[in-house]
Amino acid sequence: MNMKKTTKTICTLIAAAAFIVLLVFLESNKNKYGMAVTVLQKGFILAVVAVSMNLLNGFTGLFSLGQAGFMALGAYTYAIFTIPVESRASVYYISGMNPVLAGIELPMLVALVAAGLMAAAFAAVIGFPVLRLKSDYLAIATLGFSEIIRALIASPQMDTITNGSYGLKSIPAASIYVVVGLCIICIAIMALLINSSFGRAFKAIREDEIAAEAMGINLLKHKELAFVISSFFAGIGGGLLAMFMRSIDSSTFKIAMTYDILLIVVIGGMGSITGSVLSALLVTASKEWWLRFFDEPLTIAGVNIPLFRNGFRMVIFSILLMVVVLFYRRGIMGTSEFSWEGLTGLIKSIPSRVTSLFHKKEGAAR
Amino acid sequence: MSKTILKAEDITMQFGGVVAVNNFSMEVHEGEIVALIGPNGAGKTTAFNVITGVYAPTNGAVYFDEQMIISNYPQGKMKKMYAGENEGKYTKKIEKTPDQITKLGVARTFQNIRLFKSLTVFDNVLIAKHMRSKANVFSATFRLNAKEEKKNREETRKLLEIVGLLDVQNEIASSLPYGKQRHLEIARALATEPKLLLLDEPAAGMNPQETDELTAFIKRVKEQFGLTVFMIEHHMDLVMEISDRIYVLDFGKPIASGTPDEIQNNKRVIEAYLGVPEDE
Amino acid sequence: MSLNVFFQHCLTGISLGGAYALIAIGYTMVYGILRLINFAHGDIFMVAGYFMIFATATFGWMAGIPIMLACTVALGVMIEKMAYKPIRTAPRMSVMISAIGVSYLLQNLTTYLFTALPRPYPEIPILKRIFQIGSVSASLVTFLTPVLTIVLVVILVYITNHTKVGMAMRAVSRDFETSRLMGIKINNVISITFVIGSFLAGVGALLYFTDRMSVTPFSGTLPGLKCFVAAVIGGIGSVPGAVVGGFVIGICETFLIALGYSTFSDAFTFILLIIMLLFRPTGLFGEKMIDKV
Amino acid sequence: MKKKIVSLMLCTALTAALVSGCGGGSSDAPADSSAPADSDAADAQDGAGDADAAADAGAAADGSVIKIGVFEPQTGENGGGGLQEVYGIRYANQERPTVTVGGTEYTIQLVEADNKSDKTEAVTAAQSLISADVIGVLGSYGSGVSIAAGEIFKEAQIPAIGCSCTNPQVTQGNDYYFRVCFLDPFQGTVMANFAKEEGAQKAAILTQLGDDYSSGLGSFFKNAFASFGEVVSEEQFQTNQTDFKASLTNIKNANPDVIFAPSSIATAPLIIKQARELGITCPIMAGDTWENATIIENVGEYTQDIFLSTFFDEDGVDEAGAAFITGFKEYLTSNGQSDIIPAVSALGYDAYNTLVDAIEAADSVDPVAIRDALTTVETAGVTGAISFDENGDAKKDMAFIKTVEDGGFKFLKTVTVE
Repeated sequence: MNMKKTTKTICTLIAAAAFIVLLVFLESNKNKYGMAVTVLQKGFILAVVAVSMNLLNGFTGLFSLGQAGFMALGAYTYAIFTIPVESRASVYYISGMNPVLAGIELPMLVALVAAGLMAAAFAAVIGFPVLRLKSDYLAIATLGFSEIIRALIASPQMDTITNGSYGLKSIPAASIYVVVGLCIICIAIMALLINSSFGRAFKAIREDEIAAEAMGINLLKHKELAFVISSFFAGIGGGLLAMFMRSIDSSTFKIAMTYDILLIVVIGGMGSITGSVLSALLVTASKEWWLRFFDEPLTIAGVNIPLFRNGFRMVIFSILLMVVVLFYRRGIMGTSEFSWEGLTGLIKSIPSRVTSLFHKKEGAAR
Repeated sequence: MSKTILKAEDITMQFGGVVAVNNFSMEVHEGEIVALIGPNGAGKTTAFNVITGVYAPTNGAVYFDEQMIISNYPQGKMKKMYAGENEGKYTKKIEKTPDQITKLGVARTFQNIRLFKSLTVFDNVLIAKHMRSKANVFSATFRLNAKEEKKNREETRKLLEIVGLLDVQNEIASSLPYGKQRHLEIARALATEPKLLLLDEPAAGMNPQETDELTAFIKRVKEQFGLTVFMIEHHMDLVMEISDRIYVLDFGKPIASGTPDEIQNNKRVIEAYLGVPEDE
Repeated sequence: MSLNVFFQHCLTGISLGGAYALIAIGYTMVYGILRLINFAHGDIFMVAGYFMIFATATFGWMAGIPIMLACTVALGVMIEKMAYKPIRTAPRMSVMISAIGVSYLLQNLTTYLFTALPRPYPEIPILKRIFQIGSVSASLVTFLTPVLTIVLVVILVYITNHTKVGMAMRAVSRDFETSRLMGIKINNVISITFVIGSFLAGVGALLYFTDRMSVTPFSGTLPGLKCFVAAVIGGIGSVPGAVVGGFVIGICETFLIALGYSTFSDAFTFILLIIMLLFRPTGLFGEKMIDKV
Repeated sequence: MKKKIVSLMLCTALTAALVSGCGGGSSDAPADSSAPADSDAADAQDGAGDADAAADAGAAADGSVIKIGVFEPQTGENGGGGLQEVYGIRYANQERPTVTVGGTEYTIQLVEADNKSDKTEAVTAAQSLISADVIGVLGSYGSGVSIAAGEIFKEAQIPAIGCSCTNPQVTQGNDYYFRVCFLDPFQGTVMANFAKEEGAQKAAILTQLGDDYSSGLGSFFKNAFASFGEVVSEEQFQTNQTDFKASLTNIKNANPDVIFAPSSIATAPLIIKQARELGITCPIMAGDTWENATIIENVGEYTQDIFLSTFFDEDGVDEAGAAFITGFKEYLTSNGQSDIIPAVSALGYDAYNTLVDAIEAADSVDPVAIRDALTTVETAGVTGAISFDENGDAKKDMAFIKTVEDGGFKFLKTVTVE
């Protein structure tokens, strides 16, 4: 079934308009819908990082586990340059701030780009040695680098720059429009890249390195490119996260952060941008919001269900991850992207699918 | 005689103590179809991989279009172990990577088909155009190269039409039947705009009818694109029919070269393939 | 640094290295056969700590040790059957993600069941006796760890090199398909690998936790990663390599902290890994493999 | 095929839940636009699925419930300590379940949100409390998460009272954050003075990297101690590190008179045991976190010479305090805990009462009015009289020094800093 191009454009416009209306509505009723606002922001920020990870893992086939480290670099860069000069003394209350940095305060957007560039620069340096490694070695090496970055940030030697163990606070926030808008721009740029001639080259490397090389694709250059770009956006994601959290410290960017992002990518589907975005929103919302009730004591008809207590939410979540990994390896979207045809096709096919499912059951019963 | 497009000189490839290719030299002239044959394990694929830059040779040099693209001499541990000839003749280490060699105008196919399996037929060919693209990552991302991209897509479509794959352009590569996958692999190689096409056992696993089709196909594209072809092949029918000249390798050593007629009547070649007759 | 302090650091380093070595063997064996970084191995080690706590509480430590080892082995094999076997043919990345998933699950499950508070590890009186040599003092377990490690490794090397099972294991690590054709029961070999790996993790947990005395759900994460690094440094797939790697990491780490660079003790492990991968990707004792085109 | 159905179901779940979830915290809002009307319906169907929403429905029905948020870690690194604080708050709530404002009696309902000792989680956990329409917040154990959530509470103009978060940053520059305990600079000085009184000349400091509590307290101790003695060794360790022998060997070699090792509950027993096994016999001191029964359980035989400063002592209380002690001990045992009252529980209890006193004083359920009342409120707490200075910190000039004896913490002396 083919939809007309105009129909699709109209659908997209309507969806975008609906989304903006939703945002405006939520923002103007912030006190009532605070949770939705928070989850939406965090979801979009994680979506940026998830897509950046997908760019490496899903599209270029490089299994990298360094995302948290690059986020840390971005977050700290953004924070250091945007904390208002007047509150710096109280933030660096133990050892004071490096006099060179103390006077520099950058506008938000500039600081955000600086955050991305910082992460990208670091990625460029470590990329050349690390990207020669094959699959699992690469994973461990990037994981290692991410831990090294974290150790550096927390070290007492860096006290006057990163405030070492004490973390940074008083980071200026931005409105939800800015955060979500920036996230969408970042994701859009990555989507454009993936659909460009370079994106095709990345996919070629994922499919078959030797054949890609025989097609004249310089492996190291393209891997490095993917790695640097991915880190750039991870850095921006980190900056946005700092903006969202208002205070950060090195323990925010532990290995668990990388695993959380990986979980989002896997559930969304390796190699699908819309999958990652959808899954980032879905995972964040359920983890932080809808599934919170798993952690609270549940009483049904006067009987206390003993399973429901603190920590149960995360157990459910890990089981969910295993189910996806083992039985729905393609995740929500597999490698395909969202399209209006796909959606209408899916909706139209529901009745027949339900009946076929029903028939199958019937058949089994007989 | 037309000019030499590919020249391999004294190629020796030694893995540990095993000499896989020993002092192999050959030339391919512009417009020729040259085949490299030999019994199983004779070192054909190794020689082929040296020429395409996948392996660095232990000793020897390769020239393309009169430019030295690969050269090496025994170094390090290999210095003591080296069992080949012409030691000391080469003193430079030049190692162009496969992608650089492709850029110079040498395209290749693989013995066990290596397509971009989960991409469409169209994308498989379009990827080959990336190499010649002038766009950088920014202009490509922000679509500043729309003209070039359009031209590439147009050329890809034309190429697919020529090789007869246009009707399956939106299929996933791995879903094609075996014969078509071979055609696609050759089409993809052609899209890199080569002067020299290297085919690694293109007819492997094909039945006689498919082989005939392939023979005709190679001849056709060779004429149409003005190519020079160098191939490894087992199917003697195909080799004898389309080759201008043939090199024969046995136990890593070149044992004969010449036109198909000469090779067919060469005693050493017959021995290599059939074995040396016992005293009788 | 006086001689006494130096010896005390050496002892600490060797003891830590011994425990690392036992865990590293589990990584190296699984990787050798399945080409899989078993991210959950560190967590199996952690759960072994909890098993010991509950086994001792019910049966006393004498019966507790064999029960703990049996449970750990069962857990290891169960993880293989449930999380790795179904996707053995899937791309390597999926299998690795599955391993990360198992690790995630074990951590969350133990947090849920036992809370994040540290649980005291049962004291085994014999192991905790304190010995004093000059001014160097340490409990028996500190001395015992490296000795036991070496003994177990010698036995293991004997098994892999001189028994039928060991031969099958070596064959499978070379080539899956061919081994199958030779009539080797792949699944059994893999199970045995996990049995041995988990058993050693159990022994490692016993020594490690007796020396460190409490278990939390996150006790296994860092030792796990470090031991994988140890396995890579020794040359993945090589049992003696893993042991050497374990000792190298344990001793280096101790001396780094001793010299006042504790900030970089974890970072150092990874720097060592990266340097190793760049200059000798096959590790100290690994074998080179050539990609076939 | 089936997979596609599953993915479709997940997608619809997202959209549906986004719509219904939006209304989650808002069913008592007037139906001034179309979306809430929709979502109310969704809530009604989905009531069991969303505890907050269910609670809201109840609140809307009789109109005499106010909610106080409990912002504490119940899992993660500080899960243990957080839970003890929660017990104190729950007990206080059980004892004093209502408050009278403007002649109406309101039932106080606690809304608990687990911040998992993690800053990223802290932001959403804080937000979930605000969405649940709390009028005040108690917590959190661990200064880092309190700092992270501080901005959120400030923006939403909801007053928060920290129970045991001792880092100066928590209340600094935040008009909406108060706390009922003393601060780290004070505590560091107290311990340094105590060490001096014990005759210590040389001190060793062992702190956790990347932990603001441990590093901060260590540095305050160092500053105070250096004015009269010598800090002979400073060592750091990584989060999740379990082997401290190398650091301790260095410390042993420096031969200090006292070791100051502020750290989390999880690491404390490890440090103590390993130090003693290495033959270090000097006193080991730490801050308030160490007053926790699990440390005694874990440390086994090595209970000698452990000193810590804390907020509360069972013997140093008045009559009201005595009632609390007997009552709370029962409460603890009925919850399967040991009957040693952790100081943080007492602080939780005090924080709750302070907040309720402020609500009474303000005679209003408006969060801003309650905040204003907090600046002047005076409460007689079990940990001492509580009133706040201009920073929002409790004016406390006394700390209790305790030591471990007979399987419990024994009060030793009080130390004041002028």
